[in-house]
Amino acid sequence: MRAGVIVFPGSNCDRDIAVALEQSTGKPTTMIWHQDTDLPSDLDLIAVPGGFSYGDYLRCGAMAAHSPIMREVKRRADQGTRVLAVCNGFQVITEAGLLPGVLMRNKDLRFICRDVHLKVEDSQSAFTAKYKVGDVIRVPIAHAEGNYFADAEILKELESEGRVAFRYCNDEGEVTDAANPNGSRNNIAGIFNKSRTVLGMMPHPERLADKKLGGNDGRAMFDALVETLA
Amino acid sequence: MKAKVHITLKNGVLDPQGKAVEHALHGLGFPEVAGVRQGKYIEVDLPKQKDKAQAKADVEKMCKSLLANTVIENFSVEVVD
Amino acid sequence: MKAKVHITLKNGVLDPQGKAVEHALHGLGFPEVAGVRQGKYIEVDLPKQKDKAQAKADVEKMCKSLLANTVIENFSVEVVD
Amino acid sequence: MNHSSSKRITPEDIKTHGLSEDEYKKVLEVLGGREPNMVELGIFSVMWSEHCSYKSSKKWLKTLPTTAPWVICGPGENAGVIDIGDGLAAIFKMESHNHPSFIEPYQGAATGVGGILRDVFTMGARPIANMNALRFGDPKHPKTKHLVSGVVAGISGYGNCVGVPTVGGEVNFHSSYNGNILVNAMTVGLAQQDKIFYSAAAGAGNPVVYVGSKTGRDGIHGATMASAEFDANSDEKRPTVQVGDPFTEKLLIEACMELMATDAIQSIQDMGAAGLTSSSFEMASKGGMGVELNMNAVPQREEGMTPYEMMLSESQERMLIILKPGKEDLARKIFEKWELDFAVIGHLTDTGRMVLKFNGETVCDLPIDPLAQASPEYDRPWLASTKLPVIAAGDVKNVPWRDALKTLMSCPDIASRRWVWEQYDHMVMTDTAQRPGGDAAVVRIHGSNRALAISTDCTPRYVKADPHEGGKQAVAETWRNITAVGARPLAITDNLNFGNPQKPEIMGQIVEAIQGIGDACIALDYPVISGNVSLYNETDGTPILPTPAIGGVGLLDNLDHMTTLAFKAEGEAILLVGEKEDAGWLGQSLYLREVCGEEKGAPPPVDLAHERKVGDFVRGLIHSGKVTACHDLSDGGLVVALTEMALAGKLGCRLENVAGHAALFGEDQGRYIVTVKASDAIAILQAMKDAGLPAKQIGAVGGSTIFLAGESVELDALRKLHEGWFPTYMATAS
Ligand SMILES: Nc1ncnc2c1ncn2[C@@H]1O[C@H](COP(=O)(O)OP(=O)(O)O)[C@@H](O)[C@H]1O
Ligand SMILES: [Mg+2]
Repeated sequence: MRAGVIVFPGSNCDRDIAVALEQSTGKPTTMIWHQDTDLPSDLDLIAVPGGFSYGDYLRCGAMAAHSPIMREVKRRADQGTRVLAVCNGFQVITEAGLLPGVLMRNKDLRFICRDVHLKVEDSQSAFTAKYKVGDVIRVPIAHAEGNYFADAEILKELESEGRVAFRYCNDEGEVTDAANPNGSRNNIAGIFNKSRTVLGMMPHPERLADKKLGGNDGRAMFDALVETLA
Repeated sequence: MKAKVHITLKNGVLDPQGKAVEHALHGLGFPEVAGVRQGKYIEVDLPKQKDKAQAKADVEKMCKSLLANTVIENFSVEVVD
Repeated sequence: MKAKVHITLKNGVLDPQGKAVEHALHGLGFPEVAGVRQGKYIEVDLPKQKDKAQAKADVEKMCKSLLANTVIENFSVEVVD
Repeated sequence: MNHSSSKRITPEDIKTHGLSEDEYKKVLEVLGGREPNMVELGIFSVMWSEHCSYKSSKKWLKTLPTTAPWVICGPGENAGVIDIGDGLAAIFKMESHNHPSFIEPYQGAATGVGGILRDVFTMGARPIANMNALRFGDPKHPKTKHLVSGVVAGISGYGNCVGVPTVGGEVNFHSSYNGNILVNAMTVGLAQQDKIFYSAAAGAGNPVVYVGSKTGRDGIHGATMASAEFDANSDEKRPTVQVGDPFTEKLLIEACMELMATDAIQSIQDMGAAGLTSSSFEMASKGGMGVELNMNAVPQREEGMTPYEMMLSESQERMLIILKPGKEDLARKIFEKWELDFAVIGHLTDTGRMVLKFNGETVCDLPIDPLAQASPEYDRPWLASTKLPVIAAGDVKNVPWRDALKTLMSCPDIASRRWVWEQYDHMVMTDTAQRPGGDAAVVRIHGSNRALAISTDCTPRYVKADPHEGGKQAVAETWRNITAVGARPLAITDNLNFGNPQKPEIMGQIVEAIQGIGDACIALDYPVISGNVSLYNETDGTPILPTPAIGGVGLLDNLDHMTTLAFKAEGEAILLVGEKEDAGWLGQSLYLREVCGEEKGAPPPVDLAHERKVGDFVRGLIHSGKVTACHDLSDGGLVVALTEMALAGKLGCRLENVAGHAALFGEDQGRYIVTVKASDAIAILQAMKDAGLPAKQIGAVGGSTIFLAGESVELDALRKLHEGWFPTYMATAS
């Protein structure tokens, strides 16, 4: 699998996700500068990393969504290239229209960095193939704007098409208000596009993909991508 | 020419910031506050533009393409000299 | 009664947001933009208040104590029915 | 000559620039009798401020031990550098941003983080960890909540955006900080030993380059403000606050790292307090060079800026670089790629003078070396502190242990700081092996199985009661915290926060605390490699508790040896190591303050030889793989420490062999708790005995309570108390 990581000015999880990808692929990851206008032709996966692109000024992800490389990312995504967008990346691709909805300020307005539990809602995609539906995984969040919002119609569409990938839950897998760290509608932590080739999620799977850092639940996502896309 | 842009959340979109501010105002001794909505106010300087209508059209384009997220936000543009 | 509050950065105070937005607008094909300043626009609902002057005074107090950071920001309050 | 430079200097000008009459006489001497113009006066005022010149503390700072075989660069540069093996160096420093944070907590704290990051990456280090040591006033004081929330948001807003994890720190509350909070920020960076950059300028003719953000009228005279005592009117000084732009800082880090990877830089320095003045002056001064700057070339944010304003501006996110000849284009390309300003604003000369030109005229012409040489240095009178009586345990009320424990676990100085550190991204860079909440933060050295351990500590109430012992204690506590995670403590940075040094009793605190720090550094082989002094922390004559915050850094050669404080398994033996025969020190303890409502007595003494012996043994035991959990004893004493271990491990404990308030809550130094497998306990106790260490088994891990002498407290209740205080406090309207 050949993976590329988009680097915006202000991205700061670009190296982290590259490291996690390399751990699973055993191959170097290509870093792609936001000013570039095309992507390597043989990319199997585009990762849009976390961070504070353009300082997260104006609205998170808004300015990055308009950078030259995003036009190309959209084109590739339309052709079926897998896109994994984490945290700020998720904000960028919703702003770019690759996924519906918006990520608003957390309900208590503060930045939150902590491990959360996620209920796996899908195991059919290239991203989630190594999880089972109903699995409870532990992955960190680190954001101030992760409160997923979409209108009723879109939510209905996401739910009925099974496009919710992960939901915030407690350690027993119960999807409760108390387990919702940011106020997201329907406890949504991550969603797919219609074809399940694009995944946007607020939690950082790359942050717990190494046992030395206290957890490994994120690793299965990278391993799954390698197996599916190899 | 200068454009004054107001960006506000659409009705029906929950405004966590406004809610929090309202709550804080209650705590500060303003119980009469019945609602707070927080939006953005942006001033765009266009010193070379002499045509008011054109300025307005341009800034509206800026709003649609960047300044506002029309999924959740409304905007209004006013151009002044 | 409703108060419309504008909060803007004082002159001379760095506005990193405005600067970044200006830069992005240039990139989006609006090179004529010569400056962007970003502020806040807040609407405060005071349905029970019937006295306009009082409403204004109250909201100004809210600005000083919470809504604005008077170290670096100016505010202006306008009350409408 | 231009307006601001031709104006005659009045006594009022001299005063507003914070210079004393004697100091102004020296100014005239340096200038050979000529009067300075305003630009020059501004430069003198900045260079001779307490902040830049260390005039009150220099004499004593010189006494600190600063060398060891692993020290590559001690105090004097932007940050200190130590050898951590494998060709790598750790570079770190702590710095205060107290006054700005009191005036505008968000921006003050944010720019504090920005400033300390620049001190570290200017030396060629990639920042890998931030820490913050915070002191606020009484929680009940009307300003405290606002300050806590602003400061924490500012640190989070800046640190998170630049993508450096904030991995630890400390928070204290005390009424002495009501009008003078302390915000001390520390950054630790990693560099290749053969790629360290210094600030001494060299090479006449070499270009002087300005990079980063444009210069505005921010914080003009901030450096003099930071050295001036506060009064009730301090709100009026507000416009001097600077606004930080972490996004630009992030770009600046990346651009500087990229430039540093080439061979273009001769020397480099950040523009910190007193921006362009101190950076250009210090670089030239250190290298014995002259410098000529064209002020018209300085990137400016506002119109009509004068040289005076440009020289004194404290606009953030700017650096000054001396390039090697012919490297301008290469450097310019890098900064343009990162969309940052880049301007050649002058060149080095061999005249030894600082010459500034503006609109073709000379607006400043100062001799660099004489100005630096004449920089004031005071031997201020000081009073030795009076020793306080030792409090006998028998004279302290013996409150039932369960009540005392509940009070302590939920008191502002012990309650969990989760509310604070969850607002900090403490995991970005994916090398955080031990997150906040333990004894020391542990950050892996990227791509290796080694790690740095970092801790900041100071117990101001001890320092107030006995500055010498308190100074020792602050150093020893960082050493102990680093040891408790299994690392080898290597060096410290210190941030000395005190009141007005012109008062002999405050000067006495400074002198004795520095002596205490020095004693501990020598005994523990743990030199000071960088630091910062913040004086005049007083409001209307009331000084803060003397607060020499210490930031320690240690090395874990093998990450597999890292220990945490969480209890691991039912049935494991709990050993108390290092407790001396006559233990039970309640003077200045939190038990005395929080449970009995008294702040009195001598603080616990620190026996440095004992400290070292116990710590080295515990570390060895950790490395042998026999320790399952380790925690040092500090605030609140034994039962508080055990409760912290229990809460972290979600496992209780049953205690025996300990009783009485002095044993349970005394704050004797040099002690650790370790847990070991029950089957190892006897052999380990024997080994400790053989090594001459006091040690005993005090119980076993297990259950869901803290159980002692037939009584128990549920962990769930303790957890609520411990976790509840901070969020509840912050959520209630003031
Ligand atoms: N301001 C802060 N920022 C980040 N972490 C903090 C802060 N204050 C305290 N912590 C963390 O909380 C834990 C407990 O702090 P403290 O009680 O000072 O520990 P100790 O007594 O071991 O020195 C430590 O891990 C510390 O790093
Ligand atoms: Mg400790």
